[in-house]
Amino acid sequence: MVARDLWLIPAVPIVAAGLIALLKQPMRRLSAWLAIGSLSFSLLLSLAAFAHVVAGWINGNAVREVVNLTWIQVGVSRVELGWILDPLSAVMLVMVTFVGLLIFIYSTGYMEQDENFTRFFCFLSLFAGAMLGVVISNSMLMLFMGWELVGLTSYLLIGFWYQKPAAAAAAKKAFITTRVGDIFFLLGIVWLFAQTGTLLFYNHGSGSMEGLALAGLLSQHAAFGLTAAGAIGLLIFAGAAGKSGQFPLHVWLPDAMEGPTPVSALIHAATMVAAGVFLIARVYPLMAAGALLTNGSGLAGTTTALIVVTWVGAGTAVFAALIAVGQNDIKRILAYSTVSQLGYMMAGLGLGGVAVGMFHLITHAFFKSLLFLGAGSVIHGCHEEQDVRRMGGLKADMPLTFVTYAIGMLALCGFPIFFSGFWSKDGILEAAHQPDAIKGPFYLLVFGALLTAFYMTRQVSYVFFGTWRGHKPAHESPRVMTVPLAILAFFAMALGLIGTPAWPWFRAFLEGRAAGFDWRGFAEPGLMALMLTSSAVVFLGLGLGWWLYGSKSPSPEAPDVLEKDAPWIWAALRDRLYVDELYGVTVIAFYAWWARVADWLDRRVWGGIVAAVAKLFALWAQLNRLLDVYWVDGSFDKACEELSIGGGLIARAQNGRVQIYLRILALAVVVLAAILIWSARP
Amino acid sequence: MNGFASPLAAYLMVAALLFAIGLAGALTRRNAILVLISIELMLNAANLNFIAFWRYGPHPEALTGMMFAIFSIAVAAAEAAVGLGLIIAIYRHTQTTDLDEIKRMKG
Amino acid sequence: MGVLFYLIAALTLAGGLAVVLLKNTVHCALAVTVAFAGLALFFLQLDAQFAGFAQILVYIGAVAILVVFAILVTRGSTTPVGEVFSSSWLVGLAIAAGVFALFGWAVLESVWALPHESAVPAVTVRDIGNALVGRYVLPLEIVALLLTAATIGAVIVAMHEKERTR
Amino acid sequence: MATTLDQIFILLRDWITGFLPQAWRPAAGIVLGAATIVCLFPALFALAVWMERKGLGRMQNRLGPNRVGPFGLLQPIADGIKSLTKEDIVPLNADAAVHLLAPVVLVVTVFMGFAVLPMGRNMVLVDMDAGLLFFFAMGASTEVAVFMAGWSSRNKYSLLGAMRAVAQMISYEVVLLLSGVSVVMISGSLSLVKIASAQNHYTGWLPNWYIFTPWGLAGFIMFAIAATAETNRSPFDLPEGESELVAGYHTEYSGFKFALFFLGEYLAMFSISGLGTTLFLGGWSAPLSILTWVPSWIWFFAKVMVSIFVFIWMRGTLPRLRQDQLMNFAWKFVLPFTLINLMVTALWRFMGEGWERWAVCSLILAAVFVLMGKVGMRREHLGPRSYRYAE
Repeated sequence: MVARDLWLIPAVPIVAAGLIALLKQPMRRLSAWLAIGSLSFSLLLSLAAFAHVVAGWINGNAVREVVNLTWIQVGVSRVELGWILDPLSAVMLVMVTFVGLLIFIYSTGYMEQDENFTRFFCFLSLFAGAMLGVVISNSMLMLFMGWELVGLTSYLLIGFWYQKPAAAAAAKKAFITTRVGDIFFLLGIVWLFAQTGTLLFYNHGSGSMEGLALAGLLSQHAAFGLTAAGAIGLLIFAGAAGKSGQFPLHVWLPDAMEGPTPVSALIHAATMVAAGVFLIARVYPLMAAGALLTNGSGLAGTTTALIVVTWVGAGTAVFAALIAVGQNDIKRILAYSTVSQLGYMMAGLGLGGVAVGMFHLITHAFFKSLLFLGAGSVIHGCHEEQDVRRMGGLKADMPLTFVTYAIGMLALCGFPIFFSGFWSKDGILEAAHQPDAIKGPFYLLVFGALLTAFYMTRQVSYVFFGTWRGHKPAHESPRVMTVPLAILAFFAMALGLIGTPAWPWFRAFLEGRAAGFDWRGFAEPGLMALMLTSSAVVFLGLGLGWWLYGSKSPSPEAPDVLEKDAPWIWAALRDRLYVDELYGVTVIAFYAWWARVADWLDRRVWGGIVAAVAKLFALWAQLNRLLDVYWVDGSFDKACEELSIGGGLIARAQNGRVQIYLRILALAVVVLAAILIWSARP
Repeated sequence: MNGFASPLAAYLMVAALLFAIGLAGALTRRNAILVLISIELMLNAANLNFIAFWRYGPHPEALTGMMFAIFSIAVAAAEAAVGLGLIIAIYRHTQTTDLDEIKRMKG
Repeated sequence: MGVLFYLIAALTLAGGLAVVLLKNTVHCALAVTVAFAGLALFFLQLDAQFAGFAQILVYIGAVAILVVFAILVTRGSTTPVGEVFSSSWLVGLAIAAGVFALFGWAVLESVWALPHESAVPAVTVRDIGNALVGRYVLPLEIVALLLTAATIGAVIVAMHEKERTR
Repeated sequence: MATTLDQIFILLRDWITGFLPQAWRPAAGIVLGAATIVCLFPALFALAVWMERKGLGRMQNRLGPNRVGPFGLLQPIADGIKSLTKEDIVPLNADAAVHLLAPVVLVVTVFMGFAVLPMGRNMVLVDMDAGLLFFFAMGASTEVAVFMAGWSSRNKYSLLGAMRAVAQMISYEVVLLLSGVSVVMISGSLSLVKIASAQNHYTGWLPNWYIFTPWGLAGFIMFAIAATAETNRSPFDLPEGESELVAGYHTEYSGFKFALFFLGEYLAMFSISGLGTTLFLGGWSAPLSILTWVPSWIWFFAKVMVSIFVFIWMRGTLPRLRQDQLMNFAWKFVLPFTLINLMVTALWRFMGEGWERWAVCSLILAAVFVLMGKVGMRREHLGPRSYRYAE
């Protein structure tokens, strides 16, 4: 049975992390091998699990194997841990381990010069382990543990170059911001536990994600006309929003780009930020409870929770895309695009159910990590230059990077037919276009798609076209970095095939339905039109971008094209729509004030009291001392004198000659024995 | 043919004699090493007693006396090692092993 | 209970006396091996093969040699010129005599209570081994601990200061 | 027929003792056997001396003894006569009594050792329940004799030799004992007769000797090393290192006493080889099941002589160690390895039949061997050595 050994998948990298932590700094090669080896092992296991699930599915029975164990038992309420093997976790496992492995290999090249190589890989494999833990967990608590651990490693890795104040600040920001979400998440967990009495998702009918518990939750009524299910769902969604940077908690993600690029690729593009989406997918039955379909298939969006998810997702998608237009830092652009793509996923979940969102998650994981690694390669080649305006014409210098990057970019824009991004995004749009769905999100998402194409074109033409505007000439990256790019590029294209309307293999797999191939999938009403529209939108974005920025190379100091036409919009976009500033004047200001108050209290009030008490005790101590000196000591000394005199007397007998002692001993024995026997006689 | 009604008594007598001899040696010889040897003799006398009592005791199969003897042999080895080590250490400080000279422990 | 007994007794006691009386330390050491051998023979005569051989192995093979080493290390191998008995040897002798008197008296007093000839106990080495690791396993462990401690202690005590401070 | 040949000595003894009254027979049998041993082994000793001198001669491109008798076969006898007729010199201020006693004690204790060796089916003088222990006890008491010899002859070479000999005997005796213990753990008996007969059965053609097991092999190697050291043979022959101390503890001996020492050394070799044969090489059992018709005692003596030849061979091959090397080797390599071998033996005992225990045990032993060799036996560069009393 595969599920029984599933725990090995997260355990191995964590153990490896522990081992690496014990290594000395110069043992770079060994640490790298440990990390990569452990993750490859996990990858193999994941593939085995995946194969197991697929085999089960092809035989016509949807696999959902759970292994549960009780961790603590207090009275009747039990804190349970457990892991689950179902299509969702299987897919995620493969994705995380595979992308992770590629990124590990890539980092050996990227971090080559860094002297904290071993520490880096320690953190990386710790992260991998924690993430896998999140993926397989069948218990809210276990998931939360992994969740927090992931957050911690993210914090550590963002602040990996803690010498840079920016990095340290970014790390703190990420940690605190996500914490805000996690508080709500924890509340949600506790509430759920209080309501259903179990932490397990699936437990043969008694889990919290299964009919019985859900029915119970629906009957409960919380505030604002929400059912308990809806309220809990919203709380959990707040946590998810924190992790995967949904508005308004997205602010940390762009700053997180201060970390090393592989980290950005692995954690802040492919896996961790997707954890939020995954979480929603995992608790989807809860979110969709009340929509009368708790089996996780699409056509939902009819519960409050899901509506909120949808709107937040769509809003974030557009919002972040807008900001991305105004950025000049290559990684920041990608970061904002990540945020907006996450928005897409959320919207997909909200509108089209698990399959739609998850499909976009998977494809996005591949092409976005591809883009990030490509960006890393570019930065590497341009000697740590990150400003797109100081690059240009790199397609000649770094051909491999250029090709792969272009593929990733097209996939992200959703270029028709050949790229996975198209199919996944199209799925979302299709879901949004359902006749019975609200229309608002749909238009937002389309607009987002346009923006996506636009800013990606802008970035690419800045970076790869035109003439070289940097100082030192660029160079292509080593093989160890380009090969993963190629592999990822392949998948960025190929993955689309499993999600076409003609052959919705992925969706069928997740929803446990049989997958068949027929062309009539395209013939659904309005589908063709929709596809054409989205393609048109994409082409429009590409064209617009090329028209504005294509292959003309302005000097870095020259104002942006948009800036000339609409300065104030540009300013707004460049300054990230002032969200940070907003926080600055509200939240942070409040905290500063409160801190000052607390400080004043400390100094004046509590400090004074403490000082007074201390004085009192000092006085008392003085009193005691006098007592000691003049009363206790005197008598004690006298006694001691007496003792020493007596000791002197006795000591005479001890003349240090062993045999004398022996003799005395023997004599004593004789005498004693004699007395004994004599007294024993009648 | 022997003066004792019981063989055990004979062994006990021999043991007592040996013990006394050892004691005499321990109490009279000057050389620390010889004192140690004499003490070993006393121990052996005790062992003889144990074995004899085991042999003629009511329950030889319980092996009590035998075990006592074996353990005391083992302990005696340790005792000899430590004792000689001490003597050597003492010799290193006061270039002698003559007990009449060694009075460092004088109170 | 025959002439053999008296022979062995004579041997043993002679060895013991030699230990006490001889002047040369090394002779004493050799004499004590004789005494040990005699005791081993006693053990054999008492059908305690194992104990007897253990006695030889430990006392003649180890303790005697150890003593000899100690003697040589402390330059005691030459016959001492001065008095070998302590100044007040009479006292010691008297006390020893007292002890012997006490013991002998006790034995003679209780002869009547002592058992007579009894059958040879059927005890094999296997039984001893089983007892050692069975009923007497705790003492065995403790002895092992003791021996280890003694070894280390002896080494540390006898080690040369230079090495210790180094 | 085969059994008659096999048991011929037993039959002979019974036939002779048959003339005596019933009561005396066991005692008489023992006396007879002892007499046989006392006569037989000196003869073997002569043969071995001849072998050694011839063999060493060959190894050193010499002819070796070739004057007295065919191939100098009678040379030992000539030597014997010479040493008997030689004047017996006792140093002036030697301790006469001890000086005289030393060789006697040596030879006697060594001879005692033979009492428990089974030299053939039913061919043992006394089958003691604790035979192995007895053997070791006797071996231990030879040290006293050596010390007596060295100390009594008031000669610093002798004393040094004796101290070296005793020190090395004590160190290696521990190993000898422990490697024997591993055999005892498996065979479950201290009686050499039982141990020998425990190895006297075959799987197919091959014998189940203890040497053909991982622990047995390791144990035997350690045993062989320790035995070489016990008998002060090269490369452990520091006690009589001619180049350093003239002839060690028997420098001051001459004539018959010296001959006794010489005899003692070879008898020790015989007895220890006999022990090794009994413990590891299956005692008197035949090497192949098809050869069982050959009388058992032939096998025993054949094995003993072979191991004697190996002794000689080693002497012809290996250079002499230095004292500190000797001690380091004993305490830092041989002893720990033997202890680990004990553990492995226990493992073997409790893992039960099957190939796993072979794999596991041999793996552990090999790993430990390599590790210790790498770590423990690294050559340390010592400064100038200093001899001192304990001041």
